[in-house]
Amino acid sequence: MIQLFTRDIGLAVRSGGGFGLALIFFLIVVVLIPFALGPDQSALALVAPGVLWLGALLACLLSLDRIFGLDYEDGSLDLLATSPLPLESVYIAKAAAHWLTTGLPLALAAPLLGILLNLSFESGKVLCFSLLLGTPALSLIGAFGASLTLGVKRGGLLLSLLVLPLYVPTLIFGAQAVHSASLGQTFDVPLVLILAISLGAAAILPFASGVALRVNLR
Amino acid sequence: MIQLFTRDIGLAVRSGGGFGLALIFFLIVVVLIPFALGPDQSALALVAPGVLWLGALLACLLSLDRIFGLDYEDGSLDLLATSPLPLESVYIAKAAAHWLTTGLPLALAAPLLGILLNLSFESGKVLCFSLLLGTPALSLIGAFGASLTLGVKRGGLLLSLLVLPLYVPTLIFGAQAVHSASLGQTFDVPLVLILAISLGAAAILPFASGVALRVNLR
Amino acid sequence: MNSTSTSKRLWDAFWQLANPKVFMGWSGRWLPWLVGLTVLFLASGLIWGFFFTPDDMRQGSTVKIIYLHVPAALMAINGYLLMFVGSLVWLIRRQHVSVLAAKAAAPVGMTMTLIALGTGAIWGQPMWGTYWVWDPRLTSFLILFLFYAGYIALWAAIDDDDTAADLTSILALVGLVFALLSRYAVLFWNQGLHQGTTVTFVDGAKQENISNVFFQPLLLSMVGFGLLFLTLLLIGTRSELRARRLKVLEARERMQ
Amino acid sequence: MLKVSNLSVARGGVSLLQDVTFEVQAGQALVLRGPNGIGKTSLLRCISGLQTPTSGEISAPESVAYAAHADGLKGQLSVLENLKFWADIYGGRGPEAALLAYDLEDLAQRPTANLSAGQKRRLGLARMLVTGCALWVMDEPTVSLDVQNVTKFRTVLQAHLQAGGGAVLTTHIDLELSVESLDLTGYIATAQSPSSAFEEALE
Amino acid sequence: MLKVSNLSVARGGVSLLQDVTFEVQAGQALVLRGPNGIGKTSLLRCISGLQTPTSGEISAPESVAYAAHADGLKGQLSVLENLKFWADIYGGRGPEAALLAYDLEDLAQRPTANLSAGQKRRLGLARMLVTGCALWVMDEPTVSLDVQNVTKFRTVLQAHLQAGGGAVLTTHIDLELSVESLDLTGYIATAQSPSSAFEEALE
Amino acid sequence: MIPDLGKYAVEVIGAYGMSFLALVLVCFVYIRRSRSVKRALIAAEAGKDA
Ligand code: HEM
Ligand SMILES: Nc1ncnc2c1ncn2[C@@H]1O[C@H](COP(=O)(O)OP(=O)(O)OP(=O)(O)O)[C@@H](O)[C@H]1O
Ligand SMILES: Nc1ncnc2c1ncn2[C@@H]1O[C@H](COP(=O)(O)OP(=O)(O)OP(=O)(O)O)[C@@H](O)[C@H]1O
Ligand SMILES: [Mg+2]
Ligand SMILES: [Mg+2]
Repeated sequence: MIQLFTRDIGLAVRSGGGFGLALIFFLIVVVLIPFALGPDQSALALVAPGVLWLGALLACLLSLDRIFGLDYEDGSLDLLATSPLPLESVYIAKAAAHWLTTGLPLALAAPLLGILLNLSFESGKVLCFSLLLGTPALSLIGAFGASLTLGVKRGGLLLSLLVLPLYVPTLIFGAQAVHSASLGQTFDVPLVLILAISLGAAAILPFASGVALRVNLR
Repeated sequence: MIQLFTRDIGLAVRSGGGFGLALIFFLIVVVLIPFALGPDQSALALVAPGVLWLGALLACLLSLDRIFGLDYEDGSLDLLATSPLPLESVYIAKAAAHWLTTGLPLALAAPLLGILLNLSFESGKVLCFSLLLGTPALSLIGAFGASLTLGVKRGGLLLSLLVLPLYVPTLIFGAQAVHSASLGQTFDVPLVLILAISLGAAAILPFASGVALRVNLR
Repeated sequence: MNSTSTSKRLWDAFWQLANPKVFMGWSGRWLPWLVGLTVLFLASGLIWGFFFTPDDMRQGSTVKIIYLHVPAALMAINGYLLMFVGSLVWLIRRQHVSVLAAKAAAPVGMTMTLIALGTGAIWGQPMWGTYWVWDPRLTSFLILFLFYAGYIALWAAIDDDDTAADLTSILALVGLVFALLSRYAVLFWNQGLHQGTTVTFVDGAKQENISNVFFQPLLLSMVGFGLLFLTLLLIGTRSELRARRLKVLEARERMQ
Repeated sequence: MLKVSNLSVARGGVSLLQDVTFEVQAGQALVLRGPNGIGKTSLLRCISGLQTPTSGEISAPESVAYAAHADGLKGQLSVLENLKFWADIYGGRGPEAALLAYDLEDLAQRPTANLSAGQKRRLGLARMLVTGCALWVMDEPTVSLDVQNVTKFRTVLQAHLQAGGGAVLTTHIDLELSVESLDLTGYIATAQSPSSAFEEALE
Repeated sequence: MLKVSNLSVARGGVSLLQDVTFEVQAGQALVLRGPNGIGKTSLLRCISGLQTPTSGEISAPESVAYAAHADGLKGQLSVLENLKFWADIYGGRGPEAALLAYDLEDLAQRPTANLSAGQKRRLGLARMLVTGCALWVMDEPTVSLDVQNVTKFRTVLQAHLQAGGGAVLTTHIDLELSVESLDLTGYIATAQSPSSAFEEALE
Repeated sequence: MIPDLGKYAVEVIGAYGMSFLALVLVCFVYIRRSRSVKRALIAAEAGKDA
């Protein structure tokens, strides 16, 4: 499991799809927002928490279909399935690698990018914290969706369709936490709820994904 | 060329990635916006033009790496390159198929989705019009980016990185046109500029992409 | 003693339905009656509601929309629950009939969701002055629509039937958990304009919030929508079973 | 080591083989033969646990080393890294012996994407050695190999058998191995046999 | 039909072959032989125009039919649709004759993803027939084919040659074709030969 | 015939029209699929016996 995790991270870094790219995508979304919405500073500060969360979500989403897709196409997944490693562990290793290369850098960079959108540093800290708690859920749910759409070619959009409604609660609580913080209100309830979603996803989804992978390889 | 175009559309429809899915992704982005930004109607109307354009752009973006990617991986692109069809035509056919399955349905659905974000029907019409003129540019530029990142595995994010800055002018003029319309101002200048971008892209990019494809296959 | 054995016999008889042959026979026999009942209830409920109810003092004639809106909303939710149960039974007991019923339920459920959304939107314009607000109940329905769309799209995207059955069932299971979570999240996020539930059944009796004039045709119409759902469900499941049989025959053809 | 009894195999809802029965003991190899599309690959997938047979019994070791038509190698990783990865996953032997056996030392640092078809296949075969599994299940292992490398494969396989391993393989060309072979043409399923209980119930 | 003179071939910056010279006339076929990794695939890619040689001349017809290691078939399309697509692209003959030649009529409506390895390969070979090109460039065409289908391939190739076509192919097994063959081991590039003018200038 | 719907006639009739359209459409789709599958199955079973 550890080996698979490190291999996946190695592959991500090696093929130029590592830590940097998710970040840069995030940056670009943040940069495009003022173009799309107009440059008014106070308006930007108002939308900043939501936009940053949405950007993180989309950055995750863009890289989902590669979680299992590449291994499926070149036959590695068949071989992994016949190896002593259970498919549940394969799922966990891959979701973890995805989080480390996507969610973690996004969470760490978010407070800095928040400055571009006129977000206060205090809110930025809450943003970072909420992303740290929430992006594991995004990776776990996303990898689950990827395991469902494995056999479908051009499954990218289907994957988005399946996964996005599942992302709704995480997004709501995440944006809510930062929003409350930026208004000076308490924000611990949404944070706890995000954590609960991440933990719940980690508890249930490995089994669901294991079954889905086995079915898809059949 | 026509054959390649119809084959690609057939493949998109057959694999469940046809007209419907880009639409549904667009719908989902529109649905997520209020979760991220809060449910206030008047605030939503303000951001609606920009957000709808951004949504269309992201819906395009998600399907870009499949434009050439699938054909590259299974070896069809090698075979197409040795066929009498010039690679420029391959590019045009693929960009056209991408537009027909992504851009066109998005443009037609945008006024309806605008309602969800409290956009007036008049502005919706302008939105539809600006998307009709602008999405060809998105598909053309996107397919160009895809031809550049062909050989890169997990190139999805790299592709986004390359393409997003190229999308900026289209996005600015597109959002501008709808924004002006929603404020009751004239909007013909940005529309003409979008048209110019689309035409310019159609004139120049086939050659650039042809070269890029040839280099990538070498 | 006796009662347990009766319930056990009933239980066994119920599982007999999972046999495609038994199901085809049973559903074929009941379908004509069901169609008749559906037409009866739906027509009487809607005609009564549309023609023979007074206008509400605040809402004017728009109150008549309730005879479509509420039953459709009800069936949209029940459809999802049915899909969930069908999927669960498939995953546990590998009964094809149940998963095919879930498959057949999805498009009807999605249509019901669309009707609830559409009539709600049309109702919203005169009542709230806008077609759409991000009210929790409305939002939940939009998410429900997405769940239906995803479920149907996943069925459509996978060639092999048993694979598709397994994967869509997993999706339905995980989806329900997240649908409930979304409902909670949405309530947390926004309070909203939509009325609370006024049609409640407490000990079989209705509460006083809604007057009998409106309530009786509404009840008929709700039963009608339910029957319509059931009819379409049976027709759809029968088609799916036949389609499976057709595939088997074609496969056999291929071998010769 | 491997015992297959009365196995029926289907793929995509079509019955392919029925009543396949054979046994592979430690030190033995079995070559499955049969024309294209008869169901060799499907049978091997059943044996390695990827697919469930429609009926019959398979008793195989907990973990087997399966080599499919596709090699499952990562183009961006070097030859050595690919081998190391699989060695780690199986917790098996180190990659040195495997590199040596297929003469891959010179290529060890090359990215796998830049190998020729035959070099990739050799790497795919070397993978079997690092798994440390006793039973090898191989689908046309010698595709794209030149004559010299086929000889190499034969030597490796024989060493594996001598060490008490077993193997099931398919091939269309003559490998000049002195092992038993089983012609699957005798086991083709008849059109009547339904491929699942559900289909039976539909009749 | 095809004339290759003094060709030097490199791949990934490494010189592989040098001074390769041969000619294929209408009605002739040439089998290229050589161990794994010598540069057969690279040479064929040069001939079909995918790669540029470092030096030397190739005179080949405008459009050639190239069959690579990978088949380039679309899994979601049926066998017939795949053939039709390539027939349209090349503006060549209809797919009926090709289906007949490789006995694919029964599979015509099957999605290509559900074919076995040998069936896919047969479809890949049938593709050559619909191109209508005179020169066939084939990289290990008989991989995964059973004995019967190899015979079929031989018949088709001979008919193609008789009709005035030409072919260059590589193989590791004996195809029992009575055509000329060229062993590439004689043309291995010496370490000295630079793989491009730029490298030469660096000397 | 049609009751007096006051100033909301368009809304009410629109809602009923839209709902009927949707209901008729699903019914139509379900019945058509049922017919076509049934026909194809009968044809296939006849072919099997022959
Ligand atoms: C697109 C928008 C709408 C959606 C998705 C929607 C959804 C629902 C749902 C799910 C129910 C059933 C709730 C239950 O029985 O507990 C319901 C009931 C109801 N809705 Fe809506 N609704 C929408 C718009 C509206 C509008 C605009 C009005 C009118 C102002 C309205 C009035 C009602 C009424 C009166 C009920 C019955 C409540 C009761 O007595 O239980 N709805 N709606
Ligand atoms: N994924 C699939 N779905 C449905 N049918 C399939 C699938 N894969 C293969 N088949 C069919 O099952 C049959 C057996 O295929 P299999 O791959 O087992 O054959 P094989 O004996 O390995 O042939 P080959 O020698 O060509 O590799 C073939 O007729 C094939 O068309
Ligand atoms: N994409 C590539 N980049 C760099 N080097 C490569 C690449 N592909 C192949 N090579 C190297 O070039 C040499 C020749 O490869 P080529 O594929 O032409 O061999 P081949 O004769 O076709 O071998 P085989 O019989 O195994 O198919 C090999 O040593 C290989 O490692
Ligand atoms: Mg096979
Ligand atoms: Mg080669």
